Amino acid sequence: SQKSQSASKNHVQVINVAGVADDRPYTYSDGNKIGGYDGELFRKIDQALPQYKFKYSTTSQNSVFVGLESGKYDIASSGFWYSKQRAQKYLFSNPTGVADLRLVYRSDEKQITGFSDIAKRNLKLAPISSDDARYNFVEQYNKEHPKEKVNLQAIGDVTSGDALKQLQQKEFDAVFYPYQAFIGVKNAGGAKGLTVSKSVGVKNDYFIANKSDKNKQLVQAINKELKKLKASGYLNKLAKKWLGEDTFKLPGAEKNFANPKG
Amino acid sequence: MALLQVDNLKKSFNNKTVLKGVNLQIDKGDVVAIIGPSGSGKTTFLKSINLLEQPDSGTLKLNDDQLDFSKVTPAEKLKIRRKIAMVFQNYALFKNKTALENITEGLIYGRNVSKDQATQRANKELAAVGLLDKQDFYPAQLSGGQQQRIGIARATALDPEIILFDEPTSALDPELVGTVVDDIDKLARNGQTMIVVTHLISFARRVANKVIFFEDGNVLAFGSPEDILDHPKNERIKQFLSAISKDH
Amino acid sequence: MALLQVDNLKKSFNNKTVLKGVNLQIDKGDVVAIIGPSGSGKTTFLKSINLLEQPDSGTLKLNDDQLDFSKVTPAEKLKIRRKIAMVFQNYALFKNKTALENITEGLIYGRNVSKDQATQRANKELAAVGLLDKQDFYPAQLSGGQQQRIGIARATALDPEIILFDEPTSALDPELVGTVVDDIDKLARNGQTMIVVTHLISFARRVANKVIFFEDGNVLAFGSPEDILDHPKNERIKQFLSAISKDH
Amino acid sequence: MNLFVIIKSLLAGLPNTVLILVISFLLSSIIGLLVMWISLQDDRVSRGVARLYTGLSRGTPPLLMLLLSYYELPKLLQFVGINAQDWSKNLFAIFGLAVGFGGYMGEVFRAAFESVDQSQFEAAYAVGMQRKDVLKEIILPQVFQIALPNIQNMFLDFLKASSLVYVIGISDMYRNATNLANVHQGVFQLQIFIVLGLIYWLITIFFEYLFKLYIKKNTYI
Amino acid sequence: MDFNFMINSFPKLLSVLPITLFISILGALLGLVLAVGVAIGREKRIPVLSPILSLLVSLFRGIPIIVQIYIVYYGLPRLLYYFVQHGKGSGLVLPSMLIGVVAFALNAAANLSESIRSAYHSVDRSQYDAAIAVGLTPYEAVKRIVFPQLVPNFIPNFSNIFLDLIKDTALVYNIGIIEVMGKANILASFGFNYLEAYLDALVIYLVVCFIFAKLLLILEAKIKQRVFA
Ligand SMILES: Nc1ncnc2c1ncn2[C@@H]1O[C@H](COP(=O)(O)OP(=O)(O)OP(=O)(O)O)[C@@H](O)[C@H]1O
Ligand SMILES: Nc1ncnc2c1ncn2[C@@H]1O[C@H](COP(=O)(O)OP(=O)(O)OP(=O)(O)O)[C@@H](O)[C@H]1O
Ligand SMILES: [Mg+2]
Ligand SMILES: [Mg+2]
Repeated sequence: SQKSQSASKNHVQVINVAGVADDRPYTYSDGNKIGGYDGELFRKIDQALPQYKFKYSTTSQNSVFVGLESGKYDIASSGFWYSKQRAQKYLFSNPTGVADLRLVYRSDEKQITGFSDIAKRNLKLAPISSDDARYNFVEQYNKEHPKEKVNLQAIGDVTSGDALKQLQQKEFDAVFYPYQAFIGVKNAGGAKGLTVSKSVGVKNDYFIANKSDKNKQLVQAINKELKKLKASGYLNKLAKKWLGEDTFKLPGAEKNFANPKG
Repeated sequence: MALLQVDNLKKSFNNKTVLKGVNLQIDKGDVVAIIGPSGSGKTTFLKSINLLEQPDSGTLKLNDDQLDFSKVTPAEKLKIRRKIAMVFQNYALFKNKTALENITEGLIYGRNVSKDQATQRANKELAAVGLLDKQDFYPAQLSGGQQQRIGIARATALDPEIILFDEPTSALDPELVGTVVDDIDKLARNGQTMIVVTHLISFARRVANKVIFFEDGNVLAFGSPEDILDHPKNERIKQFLSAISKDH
Repeated sequence: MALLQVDNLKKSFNNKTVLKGVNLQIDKGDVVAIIGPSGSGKTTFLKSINLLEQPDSGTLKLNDDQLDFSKVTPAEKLKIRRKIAMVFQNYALFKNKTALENITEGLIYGRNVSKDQATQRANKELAAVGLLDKQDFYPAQLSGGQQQRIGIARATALDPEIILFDEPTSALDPELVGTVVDDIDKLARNGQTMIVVTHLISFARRVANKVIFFEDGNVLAFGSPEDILDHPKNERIKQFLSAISKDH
Repeated sequence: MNLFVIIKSLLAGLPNTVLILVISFLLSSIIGLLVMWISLQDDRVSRGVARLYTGLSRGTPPLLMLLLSYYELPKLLQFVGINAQDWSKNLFAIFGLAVGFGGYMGEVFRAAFESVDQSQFEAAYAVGMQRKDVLKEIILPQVFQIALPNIQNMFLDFLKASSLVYVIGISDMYRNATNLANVHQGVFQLQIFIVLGLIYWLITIFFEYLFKLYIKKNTYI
Repeated sequence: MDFNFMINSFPKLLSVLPITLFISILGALLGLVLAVGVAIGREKRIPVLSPILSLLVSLFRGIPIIVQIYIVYYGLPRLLYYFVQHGKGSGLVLPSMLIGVVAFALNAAANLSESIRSAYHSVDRSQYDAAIAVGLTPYEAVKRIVFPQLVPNFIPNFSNIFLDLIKDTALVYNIGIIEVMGKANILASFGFNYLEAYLDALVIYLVVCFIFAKLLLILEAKIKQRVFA
């Protein structure tokens, strides 16, 4: 039946979309929908693609991929980043947004402007979830700066609130987070005595899909739609709404966004 | 014609022969006492008759039913079991059933009697052993003597051709032995056919008309209580009797 | 002077009074048999003397040691226990120790005897009960009669002032009772002071010079075996004796 | 954060937690009885199968049981022509836990079965009962009674494992807790988890109470 | 499915197996020590202490271990931080490993103490009585007679609890300890090969649990033989 579905153009195809259940502001579980930047983007795209009907579910991060691989889900997102390894296994859409990465530190201590500070002053960087773009980012940095390596440790899921709390308690000297995470914690009242560096880098986010012919078409359709949405300024609005700033305005952001592997 | 006839009954447990070819013939109304040392195979013999143990070979005749132990079918087993009842050393009342239910259980599931009739019959039996007021008690709430009398009521309610007793008093407090012995004695006087394994010589003398002495899987002697208990010819029996009566 | 004197011993379990003020006086060399119905408090009484149960009130005098049950210290307990030995109904041999170790255990850890001396002594006792060849067997490898004889050896090895026996034969196969009874009789004739709870009237008659009848937490009668067992004045005792000897 | 808000949003996940807990527990008991029955067969193959299953059940972390059930079971079902893609997540959670713990349950029942006094069988056969009646009327009720304390312990294991169904995206109490913590970027994580722990504890106490009632009613004192 | 990945990852997962074993074994051993204390406290019915212990046991048994791990992970440092807040100086750092082991030890202690108690009750009371009667002190009686007999009774339960502990270590990656499950997550995350990584992990857990189950079974038989001949 799957064949006949994809064969007939006027037949509406159901696409199973998965998001991570607690990865604000990109995705979170919102009843039968996916909330957040990616969730809203998916809905917008779905509206524009009459031949598809998106069905949403949210689950934990690791589980999203087990499901993607098993074919339970067709496409998934939660601010995922690109790597060669991943590209071998999954289909990547074009970039969907730009993340603004920053370093958080205690405001009563010496300013931190970048990873080289951390390396030179031998500061302790909070462990980073290896699922996360940030992990790869730091890894990349270390590769490019073999003489100023940062001590990078992997960890499972840790909320930004807790990471910042541990920062306050001096377990670490710096925490590497997207800007919006810091803003979120600050708004919730959990960032007393902490401050944030300037942007230390930008990174694209992507949708990723199970490798199948059906999904190749899907990704093509989505990519076309993404282009339109970028052009219309919709993505900038989305970034302002969910990430606290128009991340496309950051230095190098547009250039990075144009690179489908950035 | 004999009511029960067992021929050449053999049984071993993992290469150890426990019954070495036992023969027995019982008439209606007989009360047979089996005595003998521990481990001689008395319990195994009783269980074999009731097919609770599967003997290796031998035949059994009960009235007109005949069976070969070596190739007995489940249906045959059930048939024999439903004509024989058994009373156990440790009472073996169903722990999850009340006194009344202990008696009705066999009637309902073993004899296809209706529940009402079973209850009626059970009440009659409970009255006979004087425990009508205990009908809703669970075994754990009853004394050993009471439990064993319900064990007897459970057996008699089935109107069996034969009742087998395996040391029915040996787990009882000495003071409670009397009532149970009285109950069994009453059955004997009513003409119930019974086989009773016991260590109470005086009891055997009182109820039995035949005595069997078991030794090492064999029937060493079979005869009247006088012959076996009062004038034993065999040295082993003499020795056994003196050991067990010396301090009682 | 009495060897052991117990006065006004009281004991209850959760509001149920089990011993209601028991008095007892025993001289050196006495063999006291305690008889009485089940649940009358015989075991509890023995355990109280040995302080395995903590009585609520009363006093105990053993030779020159005196103690008040209501305020006994651990040290006093130990002192009394080390002058009294006990043989249990279910043998209660240490399951994790060999026959020999069962005997040496109390000598080494209860009496501070050296290991060599303890072993020597244990061998003597094992020889006395004829079980020297079983010294390295664990309880699970021994018959009930053998276990109980080791239980007796374990007690006598301690050279106690008094040995307490709680129904030492009632868990035994009838044929095995004799040897254990013989062992106890031998002790009696050697002048060992003993208190023996038993249901075997003939045994009580044979070894005891005093008999106590327990009923419902009280001493109902105390006297010579002839007085209590042969010519009981009390109706309850008559009834008890007839129930327990009727079928033995 | 307002304690009331925490409690309210955690309790929203309670129905899912309790549903999964109770149904998987009951289902697992049935599987356990089946495993007991298989492991008591005379032939080696049956016993081998039972032992293999028990070994798998003992060695698999509940987290993996749930993931395998949710993502791999539908594929297996696809093979036999059943489309399970749209079945409720709860169903897979229940299945995963029930099957995952079935081996344990089987062991609990088998041990209980083996400790039923042999004479209970004999007495039942001796009054002329058939095997199925013996089991139904006499043996299984006693098996249950003997097994109850261990079953009660198993229940705690189920409670523990039921807190992991979040991995397949079920909105149970645990998911709601992490979600709520996430709303505030984890600032109130500790408070939320303490409340979560206490709610779990109350559930335990409640079910322990039910067990006690049941035991009291079904003890043949 | 990417079999290459599975094969390449397997040795990497094995390399962190010692961490899994470290946490579960240390947790079990510390838990055992605590459990003995708890069991004694409860059996002796020490006033005040006994009900408190009973409450704690109930709490640790009634709260899922993942919740406990989080509470200990986030609560313990904050508690300690609170105490030393005024004492300036370097920050107070509690390694995750310590916290993981503490959480596991507490959880194991609660479960093990119940098993010890039931093993204790399964030793016939008359064994203790007999030991007291031959003049042993209560301490000696427990040590020499009761304890050796309760050990074989205790091992099957210990085995179950220990296997649970091994499997539950799969949860500590949540607090940043990289044991088998954590490593599986990390390896998987680079290429999102979660299914493959988890199947690798499953094989490791199955084999480890199988080995320990067997070892403990052998130990039980050995001890039984030593104790009861
Ligand atoms: N199920 C069994 N498996 C192996 N051996 C058994 C089994 N049942 C009985 N035996 C052995 O068979 C022999 C006879 O046992 P049985 O119980 O019939 O003796 P008994 O005469 O009833 O003894 P007692 O007076 O002690 O009850 C004993 O040696 C016993 O160990
Ligand atoms: N640990 C206990 N807790 C509560 N009640 C007890 C305890 N030990 C004994 N009892 C009760 O005390 C009473 C006397 O018991 P005891 O064992 O001393 O009687 P006995 O004369 O030795 O009986 P038997 O002849 O059956 O051994 C009984 O009613 C018994 O139920
Ligand atoms: Mg027998
Ligand atoms: Mg007694």
